[in-house]
Amino acid sequence: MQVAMKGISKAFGPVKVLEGVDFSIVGGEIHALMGENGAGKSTLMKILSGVYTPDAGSIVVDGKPTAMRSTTDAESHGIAIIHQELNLIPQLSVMENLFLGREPQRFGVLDSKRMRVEAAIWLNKVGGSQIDTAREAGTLSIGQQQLVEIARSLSLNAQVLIMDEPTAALTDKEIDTLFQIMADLRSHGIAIVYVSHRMEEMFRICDKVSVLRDGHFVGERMVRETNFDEIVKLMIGRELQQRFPAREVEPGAVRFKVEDLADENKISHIHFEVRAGELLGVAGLMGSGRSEILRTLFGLRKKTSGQVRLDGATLDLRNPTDAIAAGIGFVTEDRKSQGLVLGMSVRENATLVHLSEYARAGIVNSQAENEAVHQLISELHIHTRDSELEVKSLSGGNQQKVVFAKWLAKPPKVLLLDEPTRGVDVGGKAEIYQIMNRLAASGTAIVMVSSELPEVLAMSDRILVMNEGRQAAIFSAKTTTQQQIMTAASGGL
Amino acid sequence: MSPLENAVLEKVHLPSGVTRLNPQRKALLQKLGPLVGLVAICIGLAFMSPDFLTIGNVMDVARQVSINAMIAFGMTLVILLGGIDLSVGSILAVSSVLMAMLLHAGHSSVLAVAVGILAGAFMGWVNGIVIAPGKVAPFIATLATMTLLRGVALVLSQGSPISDFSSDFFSMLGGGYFLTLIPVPVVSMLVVFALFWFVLKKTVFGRHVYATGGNAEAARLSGVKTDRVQILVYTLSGIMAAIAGVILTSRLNSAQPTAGAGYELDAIAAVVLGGTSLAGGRGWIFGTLVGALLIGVLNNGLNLLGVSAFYQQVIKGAVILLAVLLDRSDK
Amino acid sequence: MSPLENAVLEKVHLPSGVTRLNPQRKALLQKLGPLVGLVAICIGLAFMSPDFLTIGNVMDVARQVSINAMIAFGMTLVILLGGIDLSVGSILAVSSVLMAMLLHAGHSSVLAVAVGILAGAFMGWVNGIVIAPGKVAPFIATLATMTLLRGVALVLSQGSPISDFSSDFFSMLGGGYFLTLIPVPVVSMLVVFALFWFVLKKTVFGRHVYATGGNAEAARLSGVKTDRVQILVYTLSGIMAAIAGVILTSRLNSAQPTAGAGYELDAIAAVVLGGTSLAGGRGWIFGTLVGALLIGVLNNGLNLLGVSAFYQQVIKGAVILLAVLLDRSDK
Amino acid sequence: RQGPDTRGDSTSAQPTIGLSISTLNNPFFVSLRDGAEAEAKAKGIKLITVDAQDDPAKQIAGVEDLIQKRIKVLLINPTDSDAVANVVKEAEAAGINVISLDRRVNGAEVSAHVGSDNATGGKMAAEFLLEKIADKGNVVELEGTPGSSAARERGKGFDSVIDGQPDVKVIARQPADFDRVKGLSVMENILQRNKNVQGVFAQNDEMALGAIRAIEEDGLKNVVVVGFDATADGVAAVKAGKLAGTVQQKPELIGKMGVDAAQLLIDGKPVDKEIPVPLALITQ
Ligand SMILES: Nc1ncnc2c1ncn2[C@@H]1O[C@H](COP(=O)(O)OP(=O)(O)OP(=O)(O)O)[C@@H](O)[C@H]1O
Ligand SMILES: Nc1ncnc2c1ncn2[C@@H]1O[C@H](COP(=O)(O)OP(=O)(O)OP(=O)(O)O)[C@@H](O)[C@H]1O
Ligand SMILES: [Mg+2]
Ligand SMILES: [Mg+2]
Repeated sequence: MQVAMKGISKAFGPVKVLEGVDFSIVGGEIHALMGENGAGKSTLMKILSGVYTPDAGSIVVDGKPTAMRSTTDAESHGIAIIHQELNLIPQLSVMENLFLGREPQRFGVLDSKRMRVEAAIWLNKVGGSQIDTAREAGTLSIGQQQLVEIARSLSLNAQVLIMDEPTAALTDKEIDTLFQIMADLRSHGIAIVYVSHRMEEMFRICDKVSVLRDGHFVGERMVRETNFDEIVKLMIGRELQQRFPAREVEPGAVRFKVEDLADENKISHIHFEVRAGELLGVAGLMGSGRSEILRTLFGLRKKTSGQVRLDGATLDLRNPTDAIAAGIGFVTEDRKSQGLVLGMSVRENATLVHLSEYARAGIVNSQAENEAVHQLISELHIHTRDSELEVKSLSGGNQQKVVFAKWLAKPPKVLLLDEPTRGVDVGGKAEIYQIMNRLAASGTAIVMVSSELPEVLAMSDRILVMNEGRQAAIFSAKTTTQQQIMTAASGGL
Repeated sequence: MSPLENAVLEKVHLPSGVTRLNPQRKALLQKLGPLVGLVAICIGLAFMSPDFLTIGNVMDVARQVSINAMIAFGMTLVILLGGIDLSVGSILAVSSVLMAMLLHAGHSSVLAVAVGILAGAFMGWVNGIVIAPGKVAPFIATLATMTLLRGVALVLSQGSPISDFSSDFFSMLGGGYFLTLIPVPVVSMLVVFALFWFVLKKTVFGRHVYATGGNAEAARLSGVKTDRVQILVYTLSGIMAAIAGVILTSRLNSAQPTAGAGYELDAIAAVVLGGTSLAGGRGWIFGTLVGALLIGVLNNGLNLLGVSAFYQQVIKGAVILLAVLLDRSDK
Repeated sequence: MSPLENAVLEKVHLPSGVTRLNPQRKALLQKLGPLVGLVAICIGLAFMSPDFLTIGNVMDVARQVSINAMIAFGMTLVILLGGIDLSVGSILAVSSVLMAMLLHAGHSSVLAVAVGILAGAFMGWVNGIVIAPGKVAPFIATLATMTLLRGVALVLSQGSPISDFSSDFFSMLGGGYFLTLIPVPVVSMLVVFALFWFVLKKTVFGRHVYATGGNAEAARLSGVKTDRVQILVYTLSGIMAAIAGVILTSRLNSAQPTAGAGYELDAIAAVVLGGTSLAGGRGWIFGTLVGALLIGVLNNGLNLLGVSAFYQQVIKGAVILLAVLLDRSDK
Repeated sequence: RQGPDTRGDSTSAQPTIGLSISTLNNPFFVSLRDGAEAEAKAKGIKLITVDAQDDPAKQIAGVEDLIQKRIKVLLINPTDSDAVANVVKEAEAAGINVISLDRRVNGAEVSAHVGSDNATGGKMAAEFLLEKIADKGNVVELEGTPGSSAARERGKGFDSVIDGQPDVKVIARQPADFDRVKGLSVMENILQRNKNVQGVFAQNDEMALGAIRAIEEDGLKNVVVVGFDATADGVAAVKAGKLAGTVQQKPELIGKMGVDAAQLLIDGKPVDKEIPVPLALITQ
């Protein structure tokens, strides 16, 4: 099968998102689509899968011009997509989600037995055999939900499979399984479009790479014949200075100390300390309880034992307000549902945490607020024309910087980061690392949970590895390896 | 479970971190909360009033409940979508007046009922159009049609009731008995209940209602025609309001242009008391039946106990509040 | 686009991912939609009825609107939270009856008003408690308190109105004039409007209301005490209902236990017509004032034109439907 | 403001009068309006009707709107006797004569009152019921919407007669909100408790008709049901022998006589302060 998109243009209102983009794929290849946040990757793929109709241009399937009017249309042409945003119905069960829109039925009646059996089979294929098919999808972790989506797209038996950042919430173990599946599909002549901000993955699995910049097609390369720097240059239009900027300041005294932390069911026996200016990375498999540690430390979950000390004083954290008052900040893993009020402006989001700093007697001093916001915008290099823009109109990377801005109006003593660069492009990542370094330099103790091992290895001073809710090991980042961390995370040592 | 299923499922081993409590079981327990409440109230009333647990009274309550239950069944689907339909009372009135006019003009009762129900379907369809492709919030859309259609009922009837239809078939629909014991409206209610239960539980359309209510955007991307689902659901709600209108009109032998005012709140209360979430995506039709019975039993009990008018409202409000406070799994 | 705009836009170099249309401008235009509608209706009425644009009539309309506007101001905050308050009419009645009882018992009008407003605050607070920490859906919580409190008003007053308060101060609150021209309720309405505008626009609390309504989870994780914000907002809504009760009681020189029935729908209509989204997080108080005026002008105009009562409902429903269809930026 | 309207209003030749009616969601008041409109038409008077939907605040608004229309006479059918005094004074201050219809205005002078009294009607119903049940037996009272003035007054009149009777027991007083369906359900429920009922007083015909259904379905004989309002359906039920009697307030007549009195006032002629419209009891 061969699919070619020719001269595709698309605008939302006055905003031109794509202009004359050409993109083609053939069966039996894995084709990476790269580009900065907001370059138009998802939009292009939504056009291919019938979610949007292009303003100009055509889609040619096996030589025949084809209109994709709806997702069902695209599916009938063998094109399936895993969307970047999770698209499960939280109240429906896993199997109902798997077959939504094409439920097996007999005489108009749902064939739930077939649904259950087939769902289990498909989940098995993607390494999600532990997921109960009758469980409500909303109760799964993000990573598990992503597996369900992958299983769903496989079950469509598509000829062209589009994966828009399928690994954003997965850890290495699941990614290995996914790549095996992808290789298998390729060998069966299926075409895969792979969108990701994780450069290592592209070099590991893809055959070809196309790059978009600012809605324009800027080039196609064979992966074998290119390298990291060339692709980054295509993407951002210049050389990237440093992928992982180094920290210059040495860690100071112990700032944050956690002893024997446990909650009701997810985590237990957590001990660690973080020095001022130090970054502690937390690695582990999906569902190993990394997020739970941070949520418990931020007062969102009840702890059943343990002590938390900040600068020597014992903290009693019952809710986020307590934690914030003590000087703890928390960047959550899901910026859309937990990090930002999407309908509010950049300004309002940026000052939400520390609004009272600019207020007297509950009345906000607009001038002080605006000044602070403008300073944050320039300090964090947030690309927004206007601080009054709704934050949902920013690109993913810039949204994430706004989440950081919320906490930086008054630098926190401890900053908890949960997947701080999920879905952010290389350039944006580098800028976020710089923000982290600057904070560390000013004495903040940072705890960073991340599923991207290169990031954990490069940015951390020490690395705590989680295994099934317990602390498996703490390594020094200088001396450890990816292999060592993976072994510890899977319970071997 | 089939052997094949067992074979597949046995291989599945639970990782740590997945809760071991069977979630279906937990959900079921929670779902049965309203039923427990209903049973408790019934037992209490049986002790307080010897007249409560008589066949005659039980049949009366069931018949009294049937009108609200019919509307509430339709409302359940609407609320499962995350919507609301305030116009049901007005739709009931318009349908009822139309039927009465046809009957008075000498048309057959079958025609009159058919036109009444079609009119209900049409009015519901208009709601659906305004809400789904029209993208107007259901609350305000149906608030507007509630006012508008009440006006239509008044205009059509000139503000006066239209009474006395000498049709045996028509009067049987609201006042007849099945096997000389069970009132016809109660039988209709149970049949419709079974139908709705089946549709929600066993059909593709039912799944799509839940999916649209849970996350309309995701459902749309999965190929669910969410607009069509919504239009159909509001149409169904209109049909159910019209059917309630048939029962009411037949039972009273009269069509009232002011009939049905405030029925939307009773129906919504029944749905929510039954455990269906106003946020959409979660709920069941059995709960609605229980909720409607709860309200009906309460009204009946207050009458049987001879509670004075003013206190009846206090007690009703307090019981609803208590019931939802005890059963507030989801907001 | 104006040359100025072009000049501004040219200098700005847009990063990828930023929309090019000035969003503030677009939002403002959209926000002014209801105002345009109000002005259009006023112009139309001025042509159709010579009595419409007289000072006397304008003052009358403003005074007639004041009660609904007061309730709607409180309702705006509730709706900004994504909630709803159906109990305002019943709160109004209870407060009104309490005030009348105190006045009849010979207490000063200042005391009576203070107790009435405190009672309103308390009832609103109870709503807030049930809704926020109690996690009951606002619709059903306030539906229950609506019924319950109506019963309380009837019990307190024994079902009869309490009339004739020979207090000049009290009767001035609803019937007096400021500078012999502007009715006191209109002045109160404008003062409260200014206050609410200030609170929403300029205070930390106002910001927290928007944040909680926009994304309660994100707000909570940002340290906003969302429960407290909600409780405060429902308390405010209760206070506003009680203040509306003061105006009504003073104006009628009588407290009616049945007063305020259905006022919740008028208030919600005013808020939504003003462009505040029922989904929460988006809206403004100026729109609510416009929405209330729109409803008031419509009622007044239909009366001035002598439209018959039944058709008035049809027209009102149609106008609301039209208005929201034209202005359905967000669902 | 007396004297001819000189503003060139299209209808300036015709005098304009206003009718503020408590609610048109009730056939009784619809008839009252119809009577007034027919008479106004016959007399060449322009009549503007505004509906208060049983809300005193809406009634005030409606009357204010009528004042803006410079009506000559205001016919007001109060939603509540106490609650309209202020707006009646306002109208009078604007030089408008006010005539109250059906319900009185407390706390303000009106030029005339046309109507018959709800409480007296309640008494009549009680006396008739007593006669029919020979002064003894169990009686049920179906009440209107709690707190409404009609429910209060009719109940008061009825109770004042019934409560003194040694051999009569009121076994239930329950609200059915003037509604036929509720009248049916509530009566069903009451009969489940006690089938030994001799008499029923329903505070309007709608509830009475609902109650009759319940009684028929229970197969009870010889229950005397008395209604109120003499609506078309009620009168038909009396003719059919189902309803023993209904108190007639002659709403059309109230409307007609109100307009007649208004004409006199416009012509500068004196009117009686009290224009009683006799109550009648419709029986077979
Ligand atoms: N809302 C929820 N209800 C029930 N179980 C949940 C919920 N959220 C997460 N879990 C479970 O808790 C476990 C830990 O999830 P969590 O997301 O915190 O893990 P993690 O280590 O942070 O991994 P990741 O962030 O990669 O998903 C998972 O097994 C998941 O199934
Ligand atoms: N429905 C829409 N309405 C208006 N603008 C949109 C819409 N969808 C996307 N955009 C805008 O189009 C541009 C391209 O978005 P798109 O999602 O395609 O980027 P992307 O390359 O997938 O970025 P990322 O790497 O962050 O996923 C962005 O500026 C975005 O704000
Ligand atoms: Mg994307
Ligand atoms: Mg996590």
